[in-house]
Amino acid sequence: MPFIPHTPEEIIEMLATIGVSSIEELFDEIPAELRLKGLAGVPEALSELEVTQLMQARARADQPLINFIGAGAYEHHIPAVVWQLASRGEFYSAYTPYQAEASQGTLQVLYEFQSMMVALTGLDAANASLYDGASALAEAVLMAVRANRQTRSDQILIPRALHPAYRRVVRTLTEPQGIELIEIPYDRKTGQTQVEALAATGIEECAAVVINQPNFFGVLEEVDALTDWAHAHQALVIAVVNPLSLALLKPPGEWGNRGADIACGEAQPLGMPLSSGGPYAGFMCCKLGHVRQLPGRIAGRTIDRAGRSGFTLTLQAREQHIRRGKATSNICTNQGLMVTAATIYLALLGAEGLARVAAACCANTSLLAERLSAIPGVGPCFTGPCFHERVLHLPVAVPVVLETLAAEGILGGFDLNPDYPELGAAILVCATELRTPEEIERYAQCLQAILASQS
Amino acid sequence: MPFIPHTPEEIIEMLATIGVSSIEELFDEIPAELRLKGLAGVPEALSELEVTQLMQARARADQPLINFIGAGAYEHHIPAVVWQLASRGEFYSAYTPYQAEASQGTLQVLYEFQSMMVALTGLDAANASLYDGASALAEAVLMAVRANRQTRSDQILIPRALHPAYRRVVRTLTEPQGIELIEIPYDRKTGQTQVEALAATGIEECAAVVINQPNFFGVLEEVDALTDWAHAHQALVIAVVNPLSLALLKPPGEWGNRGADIACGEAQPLGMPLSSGGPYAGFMCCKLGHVRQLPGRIAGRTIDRAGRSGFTLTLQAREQHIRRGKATSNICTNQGLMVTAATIYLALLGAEGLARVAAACCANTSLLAERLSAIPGVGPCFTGPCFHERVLHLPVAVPVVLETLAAEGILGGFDLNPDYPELGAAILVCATELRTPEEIERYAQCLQAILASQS
Amino acid sequence: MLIQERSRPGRRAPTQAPLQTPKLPDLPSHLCRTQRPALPEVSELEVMRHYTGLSQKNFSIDTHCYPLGSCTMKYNPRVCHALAMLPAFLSRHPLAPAEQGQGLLACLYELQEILKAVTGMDAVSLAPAAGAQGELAGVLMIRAYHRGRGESQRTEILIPDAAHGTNPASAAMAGFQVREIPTGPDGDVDLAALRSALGPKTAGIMLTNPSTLGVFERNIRAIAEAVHGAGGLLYYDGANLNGILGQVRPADMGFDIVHVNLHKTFATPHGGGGPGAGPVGVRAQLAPYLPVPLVERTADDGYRWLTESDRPQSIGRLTAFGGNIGILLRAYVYARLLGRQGLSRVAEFATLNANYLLARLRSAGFTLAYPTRRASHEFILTLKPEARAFGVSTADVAKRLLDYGYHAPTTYFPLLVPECLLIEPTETESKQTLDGLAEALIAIRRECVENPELLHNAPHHLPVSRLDEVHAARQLDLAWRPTVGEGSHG
Amino acid sequence: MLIQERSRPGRRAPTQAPLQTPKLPDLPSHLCRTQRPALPEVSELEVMRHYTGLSQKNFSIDTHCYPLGSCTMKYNPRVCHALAMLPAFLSRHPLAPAEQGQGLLACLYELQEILKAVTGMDAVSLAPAAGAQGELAGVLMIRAYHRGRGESQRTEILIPDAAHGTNPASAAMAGFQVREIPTGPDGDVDLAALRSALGPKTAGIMLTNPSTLGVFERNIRAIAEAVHGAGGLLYYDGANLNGILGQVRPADMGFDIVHVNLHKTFATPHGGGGPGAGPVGVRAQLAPYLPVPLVERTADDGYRWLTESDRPQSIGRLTAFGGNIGILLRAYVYARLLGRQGLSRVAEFATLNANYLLARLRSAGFTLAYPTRRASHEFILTLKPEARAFGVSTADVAKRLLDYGYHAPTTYFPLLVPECLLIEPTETESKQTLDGLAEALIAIRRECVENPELLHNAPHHLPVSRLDEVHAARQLDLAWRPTVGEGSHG
Ligand SMILES: Cc1ncc(COP(=O)(O)O)c(C=O)c1O
Ligand SMILES: Cc1ncc(COP(=O)(O)O)c(C=O)c1O
Repeated sequence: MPFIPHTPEEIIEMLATIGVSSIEELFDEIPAELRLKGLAGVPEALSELEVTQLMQARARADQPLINFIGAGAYEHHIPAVVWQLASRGEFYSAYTPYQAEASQGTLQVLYEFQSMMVALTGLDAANASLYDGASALAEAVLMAVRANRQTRSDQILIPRALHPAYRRVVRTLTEPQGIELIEIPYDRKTGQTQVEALAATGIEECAAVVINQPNFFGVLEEVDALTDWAHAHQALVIAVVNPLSLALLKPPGEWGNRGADIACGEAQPLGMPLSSGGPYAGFMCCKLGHVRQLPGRIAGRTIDRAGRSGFTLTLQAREQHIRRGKATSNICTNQGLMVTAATIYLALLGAEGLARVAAACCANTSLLAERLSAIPGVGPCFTGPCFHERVLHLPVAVPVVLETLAAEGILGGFDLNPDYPELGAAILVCATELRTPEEIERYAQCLQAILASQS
Repeated sequence: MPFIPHTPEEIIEMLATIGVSSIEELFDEIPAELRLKGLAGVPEALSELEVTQLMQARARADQPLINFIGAGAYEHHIPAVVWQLASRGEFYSAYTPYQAEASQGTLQVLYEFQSMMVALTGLDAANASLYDGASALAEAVLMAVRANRQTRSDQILIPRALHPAYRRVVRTLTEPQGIELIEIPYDRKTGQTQVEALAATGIEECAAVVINQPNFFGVLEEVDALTDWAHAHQALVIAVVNPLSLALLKPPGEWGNRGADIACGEAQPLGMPLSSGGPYAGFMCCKLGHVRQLPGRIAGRTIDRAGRSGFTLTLQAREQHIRRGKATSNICTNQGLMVTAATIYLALLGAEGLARVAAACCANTSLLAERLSAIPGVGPCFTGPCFHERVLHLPVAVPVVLETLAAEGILGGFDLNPDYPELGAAILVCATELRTPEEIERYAQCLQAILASQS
Repeated sequence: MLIQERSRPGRRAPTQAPLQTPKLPDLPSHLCRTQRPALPEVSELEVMRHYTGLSQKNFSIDTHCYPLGSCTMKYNPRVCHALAMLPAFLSRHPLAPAEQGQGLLACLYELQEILKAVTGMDAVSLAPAAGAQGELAGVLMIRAYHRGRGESQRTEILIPDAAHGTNPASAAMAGFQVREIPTGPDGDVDLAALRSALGPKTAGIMLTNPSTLGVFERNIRAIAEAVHGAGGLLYYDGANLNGILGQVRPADMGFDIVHVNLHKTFATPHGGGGPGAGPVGVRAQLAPYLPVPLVERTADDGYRWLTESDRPQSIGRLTAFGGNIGILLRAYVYARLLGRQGLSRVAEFATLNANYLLARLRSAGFTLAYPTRRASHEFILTLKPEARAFGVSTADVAKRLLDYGYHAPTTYFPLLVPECLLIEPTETESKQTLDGLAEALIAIRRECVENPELLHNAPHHLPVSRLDEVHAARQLDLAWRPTVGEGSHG
Repeated sequence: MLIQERSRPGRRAPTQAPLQTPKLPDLPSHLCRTQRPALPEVSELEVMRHYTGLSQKNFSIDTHCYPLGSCTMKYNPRVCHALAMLPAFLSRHPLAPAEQGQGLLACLYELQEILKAVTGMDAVSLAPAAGAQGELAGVLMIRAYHRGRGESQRTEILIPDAAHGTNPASAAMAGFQVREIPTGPDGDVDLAALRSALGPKTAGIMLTNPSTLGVFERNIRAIAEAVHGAGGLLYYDGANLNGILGQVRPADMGFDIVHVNLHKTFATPHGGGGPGAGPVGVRAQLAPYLPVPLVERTADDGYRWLTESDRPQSIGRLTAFGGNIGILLRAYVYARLLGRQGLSRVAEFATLNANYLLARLRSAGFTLAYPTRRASHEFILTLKPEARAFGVSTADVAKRLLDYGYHAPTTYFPLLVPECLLIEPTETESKQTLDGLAEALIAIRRECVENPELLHNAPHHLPVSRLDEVHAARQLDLAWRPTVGEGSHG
């Protein structure tokens, strides 16, 4: 019996202790007419060898392409230490640290992670993760509405230059609570979200303004001006940031005169493999004054009976298992193991290492954009300063180009047209520190050949 | 500085404490004319990312073939648990357990391993590993010469049907001590080493007889008769066995009337990947009376000051660090981590699981041999009973057949001709539990096509 | 010691980042930071030792019996991890074309089918990232369903008082009012109270069955009839599916929607807090509302993602990409390893283990919360008698159990049973381990009498003694901060 | 508890083996076993918990500072493990054709070249499985070389008394007589004694430099001249190469043969006993004798194995296949990560660390074995004064150090220094760790005075207290055996 340790003799002894004659009898409170006779529809068991061969065959079918897509999920080098440590059984197979004394490992990791996110964002407090960057933003929006005591508005200004999937998730998760999302257009020349566009809404006050730095196009926003506009309009500022970029960029806590109020984003770039989209981890930080509105678990430092320092989950009165329907969120299971990986990743890299990775990504993407822009008909869409992604326009329709590139083993970029038809034929490209000059050259040559054959 | 934690300030402090002004000064006892100026010939450092990309590219060049070779190294399924546990840092990065109290994990694993080898071989004691099966046999030969008090002979009878590489290693390692190896031919019909062939040597007495079960051809020897002959001629019996086969076969301790005296072999089938030949692990077991001649480390159970059971290295007076030139062997570092893997493997499989693996290998090899023998010109060379390997004769020269198969992604077998020219065109094949009926069929069809095109 | 406290300015693990300092990108300086973030500066060996040491301070399935009720802490087979971590799966970008993901999509599609089979539902989406997100998706579908039928006045969700906190929290997030339904003395829902709560505002009910009281809700057919009769839908919280896997299906009980916690029933790891996965299954009439993405089999036996444009009625997207794919792969491998019979055996042996442990503890004098009932895969003890007689609390007993080398059961949940322990041994624990756990609890009960102080001050053998949670909440210390001068050498 | 003692008849981890009981092969019954071997019958979870628990009882580099002299317990970078475990490397059969191994062979060839560069030798074979096998290969080459020149009367190998036991043991295995050479008072070889031992029987000398006394043999040029002058060869035991890597090369000192312990200097793991790897390098005149196999670069920039048929003068084969390939890959990755400068830095910081620790301990009152000498990458304390004054032994101090969370240094070796501790911190330990170690030793020295009993009974905080080695050797218990009836249900 796979994974079931009982021997025939033991089963007999156990049934005798219970005082029943069969396991079947233990289900006698289930109405007989509901009892199932076998799980038709589930295949027969495989041995470990068989399932290994099956999965290896399936993995062979999915051999990776040379990846020039970012668009919310970034392929970085993950040091071998990260997952060799995170996969240790004591981390991997523990539950949420409900018994603090028996979970000091996990709890200290969470505290260290929170400290690192505080260091990166320049805010005061962090939670121990949410599902992913998009759902973290949705939670931030709900939090801002709760936390903003200066206005009773349910309106949120949200840039069109924010990841389309993030905007969709925010809609799914905030619409039932009557929150109104007002989309702020971006400047067609710079690719930036401009203060003028905020002002053009004519809104006097609102619950929050979402600022995405860098934005979905890889373009850097003028965060100071946007932040100050928001604060002048009683709005809280929700920063959506790539934590890797914070190795170089101004932390949200320092935006404008008063700093952003909440920062959230996707921690995937910090040691998490792409994995077709998950598991990743959302993070969220805030100013101390808002901490009781922060959703999700929070680890805190405390003392034990002997006065020694130790860690425990804290501020649980915010959470669903205490506050039930009035909790800050329904989240229970979060992305703990991913946080462990991120913590180890950041510990290995340090500020200097992280800055080097960020700089290498910037440099590679610049190289890529330059090289591709040398191809007739290809060129940058926007003039704003960029981090490690670029929007390029193509002279022909995107899908066939990307398909042909894929056939050559190249994942050539994200087609922006379905989400941003106003851009025409445009792709979002990214070259992280993994991409070599040879790969970039290979991409350029393939693209050139494809375009030549198209015209 | 990769892996060196010193900060510039610390280096200065440390030098001051020592009382020197530079690290260079610490090397002032080395004659100046010998000092090297830099390691020309070693390439510049790579980052972890770069070395990862390099090694991945090299691994891509070595994509595995479908493997039908055994010949001393067997591809078995290795449960995921085995290396996820054995790679835990506490096992992986420990030294030989010189401080027993701080090494109870490693020591208990060794004791458990010894117990398992004793259970498999039916002998009384085991060591904690030697380098590999071949060098273990060489050590067994040296041990037998020391241990045999009934004769002063330095002669060893060694079957020609023993792995050619084993015979070479035994020659390398025993010849300097004046040991004479007498090769015993096999029966051309059955593939067995027969008592008559031992008798035909005309030898009255000798130090030891080596019995290989199954032998290199996969054929089962009549171990009882061979053992009794040896004992009748004052010889110790050295069994060379595949530990997997002992799930089904009679343990050396029960061979003949008195049992083999020493058993050794290659533990690779017990959870070690093929890895182009290593690291594997040699094992060795013996009767209790010979234990003081056993080479290598031995873990023993003992008690601590509180009377609790614990483990320690024992019988160290046999070893080089105590006995120096008079030690039973020079071995110091052995194959400890491989032993850890083998122990976990055997714990997972148990007697029943091991028997199933062995039986599946037998069945697959039978299927393979039958299927290939259906091809005109191909057929079994020997009539003796077989375990999980078979010798097949081919109608054409072997090398071109194997090369063509390799081009088709098939590792078709081991060419016996260079070592056994008397067999003509013959290959040794093996199909472990990993080989599927489809793969066997594919091999057969490729072989058929090749032979057809050759004739 | 924190990793931050091991930091020394100028120390690094330099092989981890590009070796050459690349030319700093040409970013506008007013958008750049002026001080380096205060991240640790440590060597790789320090990282290794620090986190290896931390890991050793954890209880976990791989080290301890972990009978945490409602959490199903069973063995997480290592091959599931190994196969989900195959490089091709790890390195696939979420926006890569489906053609370069047919292997993955085949696994996900088959997992959808397996979940349909075990729940009896007609359609499944794997999108939710955990149980609570599955719940939210479920109640959003209830909302969408009623709105689709023009019944937006259905604004109430009924939830028994025994329910997990995520149930009311999820209902609230979906904009519903929550109405709590009391439990009867034998652990079943108070049917009369339920009936009187039903009405035109009823959108549905959220139920766990077996409930978090460790008993099977015997009136489930009557409940289903009553709720359906009132126009409401039944939501099945699958946290306890481990207790009935292959024995009875939510759909057959009358449920319309179900979520499955793969990190419970399908043995994916809990990772010290997550990630999990909470697929949702529904009956046919709700299928259009399922969250995206879903996996569809194409005419040519391939697979593709269905997204917003394919599913216009979908409640939408819950995470940016497809949810916790790596966890789904682990669950898929687990299901294939166990197969049809193995999955049914799960509930049989989980139930055998719970009832055996219950029998041993009952005969040793412990008080059961529902003494007339069969245990499902878990059961509840109440320590009220011990609390009264000896002044010990459930927390004391739980902490003391840690000293004996067992993780504590769930404490103080469900809220309606005073001083309760919710014990779920799971099917992967052996009789020897259960006997050891029973004997530890019996010994602790003896200590209650002989030496209650021992319990008040427990644990005694862990890296820290009892931690002060009140101090933690009052003197908030949520992040380490560099002392002045640190973190600013950049 | 032993895994065997967790066994219950009939319990298994059945997913690990083929599920169908295959038809038992048709083997002659007199060749088959009648009783099943007494292997444990346990579940996968039990295996996981058992070995996870055992692992936690170990000290290791990843958990503790491990300053074991002569063993070079430095950090084993994890990426070396990860890359050596790439599936293509793991699944390659040793007898697969070289064409399907060009990636591997490229690594091995380049490793040969790197080892040539760091030792100064002309040719390298990676075949030996560990240091001792490298030594044996070395002395066998000495033997072959003299025989090749018709000088088979050279039957003596000279070895200083400070040498590791493997040196005389290897010489003996190769059929040589060993002549021990004494050490002078300052730790250098007694030159006069050496000279008088040289003669027509001299085959060669085996030396470690820096020696196992933790000092650099200053007369190495004179020794080389004397030995060469007598017609002998110089063998370099590379166990201490970490102390001079990139600073001075064995070939430049006059050595003819060298082995390198990759599991020391090249940071491959020691695995609780092995596997290691002990490549040998030689000067050109000895190259024909190198053990097989070797890797050669072919004319078309490919690689191939050279075996017996290519190398007729080779001393032969040492293991069945090519040695510990997986370890060689780890060493190769390590060398590439560190590169030219990184490798030189190894010796610099190993030496800095040793001399710093020495300075701290000296100023705290510890007695150095060679107080006039610079430490190499390791150094020796003698506890003779403490032993005399307080009745404590080196073993007592070593065991007590375990209580402080540091692995003990090497004790009672080299044999010529009484009550010695051979301390090798390695370059990967930080100043903070060295300070902690120094303070622990200083505290223990205080305990020698104040409370010697504490030391006699140490360790106090480990899973077991002091183990009785005499009992172990007298009452041999080398294997668990089933009690009657067990292990026979087959
Ligand atoms: C009964 C019950 N419902 C819901 C949940 C929430 O599931 P998750 O933690 O996966 O969000 C849990 C988990 O603890 C539970 O036990
Ligand atoms: C000085 C010295 N020589 C030789 C050896 C033997 O090396 P190995 O253990 O690799 O066989 C050692 C290892 O301990 C050593 O320290």
